[in-house]
Amino acid sequence: MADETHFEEDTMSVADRLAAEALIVDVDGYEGPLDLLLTLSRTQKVDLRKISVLQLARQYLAFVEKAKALRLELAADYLVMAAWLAFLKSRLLLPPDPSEEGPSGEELAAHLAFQLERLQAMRDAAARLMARDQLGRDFFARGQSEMVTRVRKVTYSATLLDLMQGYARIRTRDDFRPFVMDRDAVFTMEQALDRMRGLIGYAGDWTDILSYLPEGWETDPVRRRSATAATFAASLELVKEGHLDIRQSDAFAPIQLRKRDESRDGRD
Amino acid sequence: MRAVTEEIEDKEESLFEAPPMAEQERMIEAILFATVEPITVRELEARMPHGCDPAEALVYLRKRYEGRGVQIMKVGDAWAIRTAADLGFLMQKETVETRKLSRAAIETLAIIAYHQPVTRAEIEEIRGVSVSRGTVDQLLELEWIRFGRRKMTPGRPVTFVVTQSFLDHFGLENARDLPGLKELRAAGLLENRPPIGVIPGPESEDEEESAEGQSELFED
Amino acid sequence: MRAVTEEIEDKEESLFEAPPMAEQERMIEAILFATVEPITVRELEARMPHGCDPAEALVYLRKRYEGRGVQIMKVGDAWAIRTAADLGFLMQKETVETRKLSRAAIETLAIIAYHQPVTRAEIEEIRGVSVSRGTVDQLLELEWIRFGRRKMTPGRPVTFVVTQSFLDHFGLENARDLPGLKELRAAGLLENRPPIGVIPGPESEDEEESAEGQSELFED
Repeated sequence: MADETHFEEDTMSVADRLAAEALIVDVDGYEGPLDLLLTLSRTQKVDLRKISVLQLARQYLAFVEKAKALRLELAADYLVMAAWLAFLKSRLLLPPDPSEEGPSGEELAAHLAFQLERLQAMRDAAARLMARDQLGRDFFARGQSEMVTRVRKVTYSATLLDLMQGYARIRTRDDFRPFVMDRDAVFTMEQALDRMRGLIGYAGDWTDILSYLPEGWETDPVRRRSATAATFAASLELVKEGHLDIRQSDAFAPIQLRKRDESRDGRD
Repeated sequence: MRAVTEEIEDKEESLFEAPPMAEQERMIEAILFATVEPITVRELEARMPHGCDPAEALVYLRKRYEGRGVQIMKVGDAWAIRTAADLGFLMQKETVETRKLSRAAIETLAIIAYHQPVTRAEIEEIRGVSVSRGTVDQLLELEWIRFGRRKMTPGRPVTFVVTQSFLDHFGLENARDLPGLKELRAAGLLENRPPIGVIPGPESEDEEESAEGQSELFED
Repeated sequence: MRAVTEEIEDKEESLFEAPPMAEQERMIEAILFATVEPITVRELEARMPHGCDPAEALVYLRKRYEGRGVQIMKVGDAWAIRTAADLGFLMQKETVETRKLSRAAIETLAIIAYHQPVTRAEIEEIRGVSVSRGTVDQLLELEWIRFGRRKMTPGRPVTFVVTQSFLDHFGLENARDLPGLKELRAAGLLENRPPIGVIPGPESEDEEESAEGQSELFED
């Protein structure tokens, strides 16, 4: 007997919990706080125009409390609405402060009621719209069109959607351009090597490395930097290969190059 | 002088020769039967011999088909023949399975139809949630909505309106024939009442983007 | 014995309930209109409520359409609605073949619409490829673009603008009603990213065209 009572109590609490959880889990089913408010307002069983916003605010806050108790994470906009409704509740309960600016509690409540009524009206309208006879379901268009003689004339068509997508494609190309080096401002070491090999034959005496920069690369800072680096790297390569001598008298002093003269070897 | 009047004469001649109304009715009947898409009076006029009055002939033709198995239907400023809705049960074979619209899409469609021209922000204000991309995309793809003219409000937002295909699909002559439109208007539910004070609205995912906007696009 | 007669009884019952001939006529009218293929009497019978006599109804329906713009015709052993032979001349426009504009043309058109008045050089700068002569020609021929006034820059290049026909075709009141980038994104139109590896640059389809160029077009 005692066991049975115990069992009964247990089932009750489980059922309660399930009910409470079902309610909460449904939060996901709501499309935002306004939708939830609309659902809650139905429990008042009155015309939406005569709804008690104060009561609704209490219901909503209770709902949010319950969700918190069950440690359910509510999306931020539900909490924002809760805070606002708490504020509205206090405005509706306290006598109006004449010095306070902005809309009164009644005005805010009236607008909320209007929003709910309007949302409900749009839902009803949507339902009526979808309940209408629909083309391809209840009534039908012509099934055959072979009765036309074939006179070929080509016209071109495009929809606004095509046009917009085309434009979007161009305008956002840069957004998803994969990373590539902008080659037009890069002077490669290979290019510098090619150039230097052709020039070093004339470099009998010490010459500033900067005079080897390719034409058109001396003024723009980005191009100049790239060309300088490439020319310097190429020079080192040529030194390594034994075609050039390179020297720098001091830190940050000009770097100078000259052709390596076999006959000069050992004397300098 | 002759050269100048030639064109006028041509016109008069063809006016004179306009086929009798019964014949015009036949022509429209043939054209409408052959065409799947609704066709405007202007297009009819262009296809029929000079001097025809398709608008008048359509009145007769429509009457002729009253109560028949197919109907002459007005779709916006165009016309089409469609089977009578009460015979839909015979057509199961012709039914095309269409993609089910989400509840959000249906509501968004209704809001656009009843409030058009309406901006995205207004739709969001009414629904209390932000409109997802897929929703608008889907409705555009179905060609049930299109972009309308810009609103003369700050930012000049684009608006959405319903299309002729929408009217055709739901068997509406006109967007004014939407069910319950008058009642909703009378009840003030189609007014564009801006939110007052600080009622929280949907968070706009695009808020940061609004600075970018399209001012840059239309600068000149 | 009972089991055997059950079916016969059923049939008799539904025969009794068969819709009136006028209603059967309506049904056939709707079916003939909506079916994709001509339909046989047997198929009609299968579709219509029990007890209907499509063969008889067809006789009446055929009579009803005598001399009209469309006719009930026998095609082999099946039935279909066809335009009256003498009205075939009205059907010519029906056969206009529509083709999608090329991507190059759409992009060029879009740039003109969004940036008008715009010179050819500006279009090329935005698209990143040269604009082929054929593309511009096609858009001019479609009467979607026209020459605007010359730019007051060196060379006084001509500009392009969109036409009223363009606005009509795309259902716009004004080129300014075109949605901006932000709105395109909101509508989900900017989500299709090109596959990785597609490096923007001159498209191959246009590359060969670029040599030809359209300088001749603009010479004057």
